[in-house]
Amino acid sequence: MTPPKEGLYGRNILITNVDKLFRWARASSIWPQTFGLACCAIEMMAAAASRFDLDRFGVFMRPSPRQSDAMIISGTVTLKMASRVRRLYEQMPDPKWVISMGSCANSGGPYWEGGYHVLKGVDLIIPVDVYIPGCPPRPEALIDGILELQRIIKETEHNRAI
Amino acid sequence: MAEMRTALGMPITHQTKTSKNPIIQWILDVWEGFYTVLVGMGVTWRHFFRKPFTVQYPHEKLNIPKQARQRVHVDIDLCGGCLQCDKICPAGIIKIVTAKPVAGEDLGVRPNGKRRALHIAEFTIDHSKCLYCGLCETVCNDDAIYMIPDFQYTTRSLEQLVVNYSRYSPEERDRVVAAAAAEKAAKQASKPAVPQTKVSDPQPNIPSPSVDSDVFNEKCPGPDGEFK
Amino acid sequence: MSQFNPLEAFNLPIVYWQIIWAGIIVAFVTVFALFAVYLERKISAYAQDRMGPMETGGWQGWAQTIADALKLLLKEDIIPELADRRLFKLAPYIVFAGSLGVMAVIPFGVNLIGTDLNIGLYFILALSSTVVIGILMAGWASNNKWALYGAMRSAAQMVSYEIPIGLSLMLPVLLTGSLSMIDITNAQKSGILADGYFWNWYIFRVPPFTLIAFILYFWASLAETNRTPFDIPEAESELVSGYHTEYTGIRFAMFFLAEYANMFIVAAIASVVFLGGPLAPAPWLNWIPGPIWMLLKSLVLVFIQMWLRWTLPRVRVDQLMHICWKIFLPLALVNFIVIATLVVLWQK
Amino acid sequence: MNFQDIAILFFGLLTILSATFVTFSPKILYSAFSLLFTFFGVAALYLILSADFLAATQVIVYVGGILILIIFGVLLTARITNLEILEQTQQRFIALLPIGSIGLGLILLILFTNWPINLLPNEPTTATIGKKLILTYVIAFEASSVLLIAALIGAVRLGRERNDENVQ
Repeated sequence: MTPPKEGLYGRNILITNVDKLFRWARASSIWPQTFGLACCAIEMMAAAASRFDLDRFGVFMRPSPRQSDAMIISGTVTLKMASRVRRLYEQMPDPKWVISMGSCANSGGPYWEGGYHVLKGVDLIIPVDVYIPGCPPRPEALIDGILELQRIIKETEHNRAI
Repeated sequence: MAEMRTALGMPITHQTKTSKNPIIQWILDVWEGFYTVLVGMGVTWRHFFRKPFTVQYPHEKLNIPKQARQRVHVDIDLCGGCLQCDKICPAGIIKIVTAKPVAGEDLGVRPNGKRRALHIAEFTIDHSKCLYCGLCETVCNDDAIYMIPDFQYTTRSLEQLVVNYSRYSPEERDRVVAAAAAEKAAKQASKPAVPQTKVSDPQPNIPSPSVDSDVFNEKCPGPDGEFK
Repeated sequence: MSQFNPLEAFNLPIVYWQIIWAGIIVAFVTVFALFAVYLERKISAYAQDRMGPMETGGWQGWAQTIADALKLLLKEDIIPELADRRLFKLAPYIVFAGSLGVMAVIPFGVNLIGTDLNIGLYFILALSSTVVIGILMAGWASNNKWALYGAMRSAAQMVSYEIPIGLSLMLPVLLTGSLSMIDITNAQKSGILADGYFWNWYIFRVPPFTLIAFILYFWASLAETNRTPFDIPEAESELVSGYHTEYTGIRFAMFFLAEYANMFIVAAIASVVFLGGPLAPAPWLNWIPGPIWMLLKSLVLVFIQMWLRWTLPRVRVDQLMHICWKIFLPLALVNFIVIATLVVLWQK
Repeated sequence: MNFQDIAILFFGLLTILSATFVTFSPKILYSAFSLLFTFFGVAALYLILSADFLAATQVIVYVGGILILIIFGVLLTARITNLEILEQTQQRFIALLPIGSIGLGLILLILFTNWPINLLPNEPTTATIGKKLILTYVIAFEASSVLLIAALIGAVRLGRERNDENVQ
């Protein structure tokens, strides 16, 4: 059994400090995609607008998945949209994160049992890092989720695909 | 432009000049384009010195209105176990397991003065599916389930969003439920068989009195068209 | 006036000096781009009553763009499978090289210049046209319809707007009688009334005409740098993000860098050619060295670019072409003819 | 071998290699893009030979104008991605005649011309060119501008919206 690549050199001052700097850079500039699905997207826009201003945390929307780090699944993921969500996720460069915003994205929401057309939770198709409950969540809740994501990025020893 | 402003009852601040000579008209157009850009820049300039509108969220917070529906909270001491919230929940995310106390067991009095008649063995709410409609709050007889203005409960896994509000641990729940079932079975065994048939005979013809709960518990067809 | 001549001061052969200057320019462009992105985010925020970056690095989020740059360098580098790999890799370098090359002839002080070509202004016009090739290359190589649309729009726009730019830049050349940037700077020292004052700058020299030329140049340069209101090649709401839709990480950072370098370059050209470049506005301000005046003037123009960006909406493609061919071109031509006539009469 | 010689060799090689690539590249777009390097190489050679105005004109006209037009033409052509250019020549012997004679002429020209060894001092040429164009060669200059005006008018005539009445 081969040891994991990041464990090769053990913990030393140089690697850990550089790694800490990298994690700080990644956590401080999360660029999500301009990608909204349903009513939660309205709250996402509100969070980016003047009152709550996501730009304060270095979060600003990029139109192209190639240039974004995070994906905010804001709204009901229908089965038709699921393949597109998956595709957009795959188009993002590593390291990448996913924020699931609102009940529908978390677990299908009100459609979790009877909805014949709704994906029962976006974590069935892509790995989700942060779940924000709410229907829809307040803009503050989204900011809270982003702060939580920053904590995750800073805590994780080596982020995916360095 | 001018007509629109008059129709809206706004004062006309800038009137477009027109001329019949095309060259003069061209010069007027160019000037107007330039001038209106300056006006727009003036508006932006005023905004530069306006106090920002932003609420810096983690450091300062907005007051959330009282009637805001942000999170379901259960005051389990008040709950009487009537199952109304479970029956009305449109998403069907409340799971309540109640058990009758065994004979001689006294559960005491709830804070609102009513006697506690049932063990609330389990009271689970799946917050990840909640749609914050507030119906449970409306139907609750004891004001035990209500909305609180708390929205900071972002989690890293869905399991953390499934909250059991009951004070009973899983072992206690199993014990209480088993005890109640055992007592019920014992009671049924001790009762004479005649009254039971009396009740069960006319049942198929009489519609169920509890229509509400049936409507809300009705299942939708699944993806393959069958009823689950 | 800064009469410091680094060549004489260190007694270096000119080739060494040019290599050192190239290094300085690359470093300057990088630092400037980081600063300009931060400035743009703050300005956009205050134009919209927001705060802009506040959290990263402490005070007013000063480390925001550093984190952004570091993160972009660490991102995965994706080349789409169906893209033309060679051209895809080459394009950012051509765009960046075109932008950097222009910096060689921009004077930062009266003697502080990479190389004082006697065709300076013409050289700038020539080199800035190569950026279009890089953009077209990026758009084609990405194999993406948005990128191709963006590249085509960008090329059409930049080729059209080079004509009013060239015609308005020719006015100071006519007045100076030289294309060299140093000569143009020095010619603005004296002229009407007292020497060394700001009314000798070309923007105020022949009152309405040079001012119009300056405004024309400034507006056309917005189109040349693909900024709002002429940002239709990168229109986020129509084309995803134009010719760099498919670019990730470090290659995208190079496009970004080139864009902000271009912003600085057009501002620097305008300040040298119309605003006296490194000259102080009055003789009693001469103790402040030339490079500081130059940077100050350029930064004010960069600020106006950003101010305009957050004021105006985007124009349509046909409106863009209408503005260029039916308004800017006639105005620039009339300007040019009037000034040429005046110069001929003056010399007689 | 001084700095100038190295530069001449480098840019000469760049020009020739990229020009070869233009000719032999199987993809038409690669040919178009490698023209960029050919034009730049030629401009650099002009610059080394102290023809600075000519160098800048080379870049502004060929790179900024003609090359972009060529690339536009290539990009706007339908079904360009899988286009295969016919590389092998059809009538070699007929083609050899003009090419051979031109090549021979060039070689003879190179061999029998008395090339001045001393390079001219690096003088600005812009003013000289301007004066020559306006004074000595004014007829040629004006004739070329008339040609350009004619071309512009023709282009406007062709590109104009056509009314059905006017066509007949």
